[in-house]
Amino acid sequence: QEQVLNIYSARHYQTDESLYANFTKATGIKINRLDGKEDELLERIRNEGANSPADILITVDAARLEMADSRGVFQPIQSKLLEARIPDTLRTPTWIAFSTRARAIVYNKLSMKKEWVQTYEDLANPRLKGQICVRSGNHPYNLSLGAAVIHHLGEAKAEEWARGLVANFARSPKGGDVDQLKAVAAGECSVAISNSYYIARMMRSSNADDQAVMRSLGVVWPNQQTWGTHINVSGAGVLKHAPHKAAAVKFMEYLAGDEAQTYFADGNNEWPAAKGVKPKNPALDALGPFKSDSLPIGELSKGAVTAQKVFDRAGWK
Amino acid sequence: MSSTPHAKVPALAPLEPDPPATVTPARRPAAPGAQRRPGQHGRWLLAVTVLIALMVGAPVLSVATHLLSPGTAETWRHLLDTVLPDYVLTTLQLCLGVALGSASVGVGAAWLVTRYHFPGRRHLEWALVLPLAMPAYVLAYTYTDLLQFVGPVQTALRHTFGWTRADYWFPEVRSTGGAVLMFTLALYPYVYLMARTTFLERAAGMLEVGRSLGLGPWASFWRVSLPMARPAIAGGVALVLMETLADYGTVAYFSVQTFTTGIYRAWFSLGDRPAAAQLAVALLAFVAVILTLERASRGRARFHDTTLRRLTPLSRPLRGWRAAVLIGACLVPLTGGFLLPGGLLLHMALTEGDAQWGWRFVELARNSFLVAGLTALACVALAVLIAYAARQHRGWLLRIAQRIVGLGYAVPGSVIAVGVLIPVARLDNLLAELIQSSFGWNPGLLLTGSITALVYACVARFLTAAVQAVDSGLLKITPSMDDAARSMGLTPPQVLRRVHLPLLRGSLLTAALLVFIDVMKELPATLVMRPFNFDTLATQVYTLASDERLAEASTAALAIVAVGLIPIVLLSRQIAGSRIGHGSR
Amino acid sequence: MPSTNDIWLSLEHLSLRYGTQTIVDGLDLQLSRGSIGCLLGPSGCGKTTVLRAIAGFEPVSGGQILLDGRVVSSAAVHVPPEQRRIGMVFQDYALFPHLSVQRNVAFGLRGVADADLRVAKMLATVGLAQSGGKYPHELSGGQQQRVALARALVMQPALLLMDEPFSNLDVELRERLAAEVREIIKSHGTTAILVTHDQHEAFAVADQIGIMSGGHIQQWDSAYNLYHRPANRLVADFVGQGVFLPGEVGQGSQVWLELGTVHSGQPIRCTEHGDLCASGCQVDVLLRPDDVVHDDASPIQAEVVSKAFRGADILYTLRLGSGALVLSLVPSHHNHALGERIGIRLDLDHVVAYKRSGVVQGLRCEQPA
Amino acid sequence: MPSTNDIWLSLEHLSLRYGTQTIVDGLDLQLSRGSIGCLLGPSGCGKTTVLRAIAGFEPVSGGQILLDGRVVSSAAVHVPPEQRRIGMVFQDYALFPHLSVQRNVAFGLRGVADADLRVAKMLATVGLAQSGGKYPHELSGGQQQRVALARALVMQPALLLMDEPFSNLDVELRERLAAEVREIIKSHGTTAILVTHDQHEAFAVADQIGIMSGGHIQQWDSAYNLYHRPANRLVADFVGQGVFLPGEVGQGSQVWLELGTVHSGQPIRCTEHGDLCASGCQVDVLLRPDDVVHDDASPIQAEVVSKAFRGADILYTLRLGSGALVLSLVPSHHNHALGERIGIRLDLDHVVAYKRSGVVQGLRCEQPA
Ligand SMILES: Nc1ncnc2c1ncn2[C@@H]1O[C@H](COP(=O)(O)OP(=O)(O)OP(=O)(O)O)[C@@H](O)[C@H]1O
Ligand SMILES: Nc1ncnc2c1ncn2[C@@H]1O[C@H](COP(=O)(O)OP(=O)(O)OP(=O)(O)O)[C@@H](O)[C@H]1O
Ligand SMILES: [Fe+3]
Ligand SMILES: [Mg+2]
Ligand SMILES: [Mg+2]
Repeated sequence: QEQVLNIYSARHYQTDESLYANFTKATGIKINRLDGKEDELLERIRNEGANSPADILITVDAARLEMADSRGVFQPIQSKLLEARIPDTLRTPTWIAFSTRARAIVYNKLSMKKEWVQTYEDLANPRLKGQICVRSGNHPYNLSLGAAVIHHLGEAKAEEWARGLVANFARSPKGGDVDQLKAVAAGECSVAISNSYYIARMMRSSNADDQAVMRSLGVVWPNQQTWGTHINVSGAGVLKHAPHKAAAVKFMEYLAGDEAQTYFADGNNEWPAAKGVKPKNPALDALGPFKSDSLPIGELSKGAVTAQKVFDRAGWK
Repeated sequence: MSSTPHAKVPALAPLEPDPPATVTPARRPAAPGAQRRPGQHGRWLLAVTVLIALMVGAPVLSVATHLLSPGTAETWRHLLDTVLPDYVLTTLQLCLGVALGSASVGVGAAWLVTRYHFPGRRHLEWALVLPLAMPAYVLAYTYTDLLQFVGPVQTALRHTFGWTRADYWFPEVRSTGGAVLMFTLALYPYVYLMARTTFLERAAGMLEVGRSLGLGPWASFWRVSLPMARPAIAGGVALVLMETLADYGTVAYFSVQTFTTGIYRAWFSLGDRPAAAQLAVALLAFVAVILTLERASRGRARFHDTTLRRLTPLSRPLRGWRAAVLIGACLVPLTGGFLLPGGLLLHMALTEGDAQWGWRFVELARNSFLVAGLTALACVALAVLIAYAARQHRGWLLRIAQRIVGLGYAVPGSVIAVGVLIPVARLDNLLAELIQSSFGWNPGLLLTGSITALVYACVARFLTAAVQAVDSGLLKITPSMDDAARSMGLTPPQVLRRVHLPLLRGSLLTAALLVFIDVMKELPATLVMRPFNFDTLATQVYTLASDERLAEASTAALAIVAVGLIPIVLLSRQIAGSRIGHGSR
Repeated sequence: MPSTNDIWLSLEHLSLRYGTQTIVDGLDLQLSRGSIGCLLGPSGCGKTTVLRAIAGFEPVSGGQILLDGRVVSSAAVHVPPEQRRIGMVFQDYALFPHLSVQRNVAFGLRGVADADLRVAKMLATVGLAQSGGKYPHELSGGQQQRVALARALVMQPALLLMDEPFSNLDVELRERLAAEVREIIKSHGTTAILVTHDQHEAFAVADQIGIMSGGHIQQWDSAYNLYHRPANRLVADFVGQGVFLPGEVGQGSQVWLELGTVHSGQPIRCTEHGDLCASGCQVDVLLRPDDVVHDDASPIQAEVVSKAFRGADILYTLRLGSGALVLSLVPSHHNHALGERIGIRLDLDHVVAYKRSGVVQGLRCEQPA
Repeated sequence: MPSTNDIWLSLEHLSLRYGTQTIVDGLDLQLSRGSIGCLLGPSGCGKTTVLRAIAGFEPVSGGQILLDGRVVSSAAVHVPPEQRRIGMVFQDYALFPHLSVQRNVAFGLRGVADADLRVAKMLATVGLAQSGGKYPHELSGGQQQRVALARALVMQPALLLMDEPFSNLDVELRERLAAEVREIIKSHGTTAILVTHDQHEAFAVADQIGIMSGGHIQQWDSAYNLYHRPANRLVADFVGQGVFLPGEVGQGSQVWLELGTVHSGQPIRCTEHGDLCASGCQVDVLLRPDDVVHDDASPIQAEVVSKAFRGADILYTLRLGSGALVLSLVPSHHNHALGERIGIRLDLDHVVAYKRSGVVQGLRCEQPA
């Protein structure tokens, strides 16, 4: 019988496709994929129940992975290989992170002083009034950041911070991270928050407009002096009723391998999760090393819902 | 004044033909085939229709089962205290704006092309449907790209005049007003299609009456055509509104926060699915109330054409500036909804389009076509059955059933998708167990594993569009035509086949067109319900757009438009050709 | 009187309602096989409603309808229209707009071998042989009506219901068609009901005529009897033309009128129940226009109040000395001016009289809203 | 003939087409202010089409239409319908299905101060005072027709076009309404055209009547003249009843017929152009039913071929010895059986004769498809 592996994935970067192809080439296991949104895929898995064909769920937000776990859809995986390669902070018994991305501050080199935007907290400073562009508050990227802030500052302080931030908005939140980068470059605002891989992608772009955008921008890794830059992950877990568990574990191990790690992260300009893997990515190199938040990544989920409520109260649309 | 009854004994005539009136009729044998009302077909139809309504309504009902879920109070309180009032207000603004916008554009355009004779009218008549092929979220992307601060228009202004941000005001696309504009441009064809059919087929003869009573063309429009077309226009506007309410892609992109945002917030951000379902039910209740009010306010009025000559009188041929004004008026929505964004997409696709453009797109288009085609067929068939049953049998049961079927359209796609998942997955598991226990072999999930579930989800979501189109088409068939056919020995199903279907041809094609295009553009349900490795054009757009690769998404978006154009062009010619008396004008 | 087993259609104590409003109330009617009945009655009195109930389009709220001895409609039973073999010509024609004339007429003949021939013959009969290819909206009102008629006739139904089938035709065509329809019906042994407003048409086509009013049939009789022996005042008033002139019953079978004394061959019956009238009884006597004859030699003079040209005759409305009005039909070369006084005399060979009542009311059928 | 500056409506050499088919061809008609004209003609001959052209709904393919001396329709000019102040009662009623009866009638009265009152009065006139709140589909055919009439009348238009406004009403109501409509029209000085199939109605209501056939008007005249002095054989045949009996012109103004010799007071004109007829000329003489009198004493016997009861009279169709058929109107107590031979004699006071032609054809208006 033909060996197959069924993946439900909320990570759909086109660059990942050759990765899957390589796996099939290497193992003879055919991959079936279903791309969707985290929460809906989760609903599908839950409703399909014991007969679900899905083996693996991949997502790009630690909070979602945690939530899936709390709903009991994953099963624990024992793999010496995974334990050896993926650091403890990027791993739980049921799911594993394969790459990381950071939430950076970007500023316009002409209109903003670098010193004013060294921390996330700085962004709430009234002197930045009317200067900040950011995407909407209910996006997982921001909720995850909010969860981290709540973890480090406490809910009350975090709400105060959110209010300050909202007061500094140049415009009501709209668009994605790339839109924020372009807005800063064009002068609609001076500061923005963006995921690292968008910045890297722009840096590597051959498009002249993108180059021009990047020339006018500066990137800050926030909170280097304190709790570190907030990071999130892409990760996956093996599902409880996975019909092809062996293949699933094999795939997880494949993802943790050197070649896959390089590719998996590099394709989307992220940092590999596995220890000791060094991607050859000029953009990431240019962005340099930084101190990331050491908060275990699984903890984030606890703060996400609170973060939403805090943002709602603060008026972050 | 009724005459007073008189005794029936003759004054003079000794010959009395009448038998004495028997107060209690003698018992006589009933004729074979005799039956209690409402008759065999009536009951059969009723049963089938209610069954279909239940099937199609199952997702809505399964959402509604959360109505009484406990433990949602906190989420409700949080939402009510913080964002919900705002959302409701925005939603109302949005609805009002879109309703007014799409009604005036749709009705206006329909009026111009059916009433006035100007150069290019025949082409414009079908071209005005084109924006239907343009998904609202794609319009949103392209207009944002064009008009935002960093877009070419504002950049050019800044460069030309040396302005900076503080020096000038420019309307913000990504705002409630912008959303109203997007929805109006993308959705007015619903109203246009419905109104046009009506103007062509029903309101025609009545116009003359208005004019013989001293009304000018303009007044006749307001006082005759518009009221006569009311059910159709109301149907079109209802579709537009439901689509607006159900939309998330566009409003999320614009960060315009509507009631749907609230539903998603409760579900995704606050992780409270029961609360989300309750919010969805509140939304449905709102829609249901509006629809019911509209129905109720019609009272006993009817909307059949009461004339026997039903050719639309066109104005005399117009030339010169009058013609120019009319052409211009028709070109505005066409350009805004299709030509301009289509051109921008084309430009984007050519300069920085999808790197994977190629054979893969043939497969994507094929998949899109398959689902859209199957759904359109199913919807039209079901819509005919439902509309026809409602005509035969005017009971409360059917009315409620019909209403439930109609609501799927107003439910945000993800919510209905989950609503679909619940019953389908349950059925699927049941099937699997059944086969397992009787054959000892587990087939896996048959429905969710194939496109069956996806088509079902789309039918549940889009059946209303077909029902509305068929419903307004049925209005032109007077009840006495049914009677005439039956007096010639036709059973109700035969009447359906030989009288209704031919007369409904235009409406059926319209229904098929609406559903087809809707499914082509549909995203949330497709995303969750599809089987493995089944990508469509819409999911391709989503994949790229969610990774903020809008320029690359343009290729797939353009493909959606292109594939959508095929049926539009084919069908609008058919529709034009299906009007009664076509060719004899 | 047809023998009971010859009866094809029988309405027994039929009641019909729209919503809460009762339109037909305890109507009885029997029609024997192969005969043609006619319903006459004021506009809005329920004629169409009765036809629709017979055809099976309206539910029955009381009583029953029997076809060939079998119940087809009652409160409990309802045979669907298509199983009744009843053809109907609709008052509003109800043509199929998407079918040509030819195909409209052929509509019910699916699968019949000689359909084309029958359709062609029928179209020729109604004078539309040339118009088979046209669509209904390309026809004049009368042409549409004829298509409706042809469509029902061609089916050769067992029972044919015709609701005003000739109302939009010119006299000549109407008379020709009425005669041909009668012949077709008779030759096929079809039973038929005709609804019409044209009394001459009813007289010419029908074997029996029912005057409908107040929800039931006032008199079901031959044309002759309706005209000459109206069962009650309502019928007398409705059928034909005429006025009631006050009179007093005298000795024997005499009645004294302003216009002179009339002698009836038989005793005067003057209530609607047929009671004999005693001498001295106050009555109203029905005077038809042809009962009042213009005679220059007559001592009785009346003033011309209005006149209507009728072709061969002029119908004069004349005012008597007392102020009472009478109608008189006078050959049209006697053209008198309004206001002129002309001599008249009675020429009455059959007295129809009713006991005087306060208000004299014609048949009207408007229901309160 | 009205003086030219009194003329309100004038159709001059009007031609109308549907597609390539010419329906009306060089029609002339003039109507003076305040008078009522009537169009009579076979079904399908273009009466409705003419009304529609006058109202402004059909373009004119030739000739012109003038209202009060102003061209409103011609090949070059087209005044829109709403500017013509023309009211129309449509043959198919065309009621607004979404409006109640009251609002249908009030439709054209927007902004008129006493609209409600006028509507109420008009509804009472047409006998629908109680039905104002009903919707058209809740009315009987005749009731709908009356709403259509009321809706046009209440507007008090300058020119009123009525297309078969009474066709679905019972005789009594029809006569009452016709009289009232005439009165309303006359009292408002409205000019009106009535299309009807009922000749008595035309005679009663119209000041002048046009017989339409072959795309134009055959005779435009008073009722009396149409009946007694038909301009041509077509008109003679169409108006009233009658047959043509062959005869030969004798000395002076005599005509020999099978039924005897008739003496015309004036010379016989026997072609349609009014040429005098020489002695020995073969003619067809028009015999109305009242020209043939039943007389038991008469030596001339004829066989009863068919008979139609008409109320006061019976219309007999009689076969003469030669096989020719004549009509005779006989008081209805003379009830003769089919096949019986009865005595008849001629009682003709005015001879209408036409030169004999091969085929005698009535008015028909079917167009080739
Ligand atoms: N659908 C309906 N709802 C309520 N009332 C109705 C409906 N149809 C008819 N009526 C009423 O029932 C009565 C009888 O109507 P019907 O059509 O049977 O009359 P009719 O005798 O055929 O009259 P006409 O000669 O004018 O056609 C009328 O008063 C009419 O107003
Ligand atoms: N839209 C049309 N297209 C083609 N021919 C038409 C159209 N309307 C009417 N006709 C034809 O024109 C002729 C005249 O029609 P019109 O309606 O004027 O007749 P009419 O005199 O009113 O007849 P009726 O007394 O039957 O109502 C008819 O032969 C009809 O078939
Ligand atoms: Fe991202
Ligand atoms: Mg009727
Ligand atoms: Mg006509």
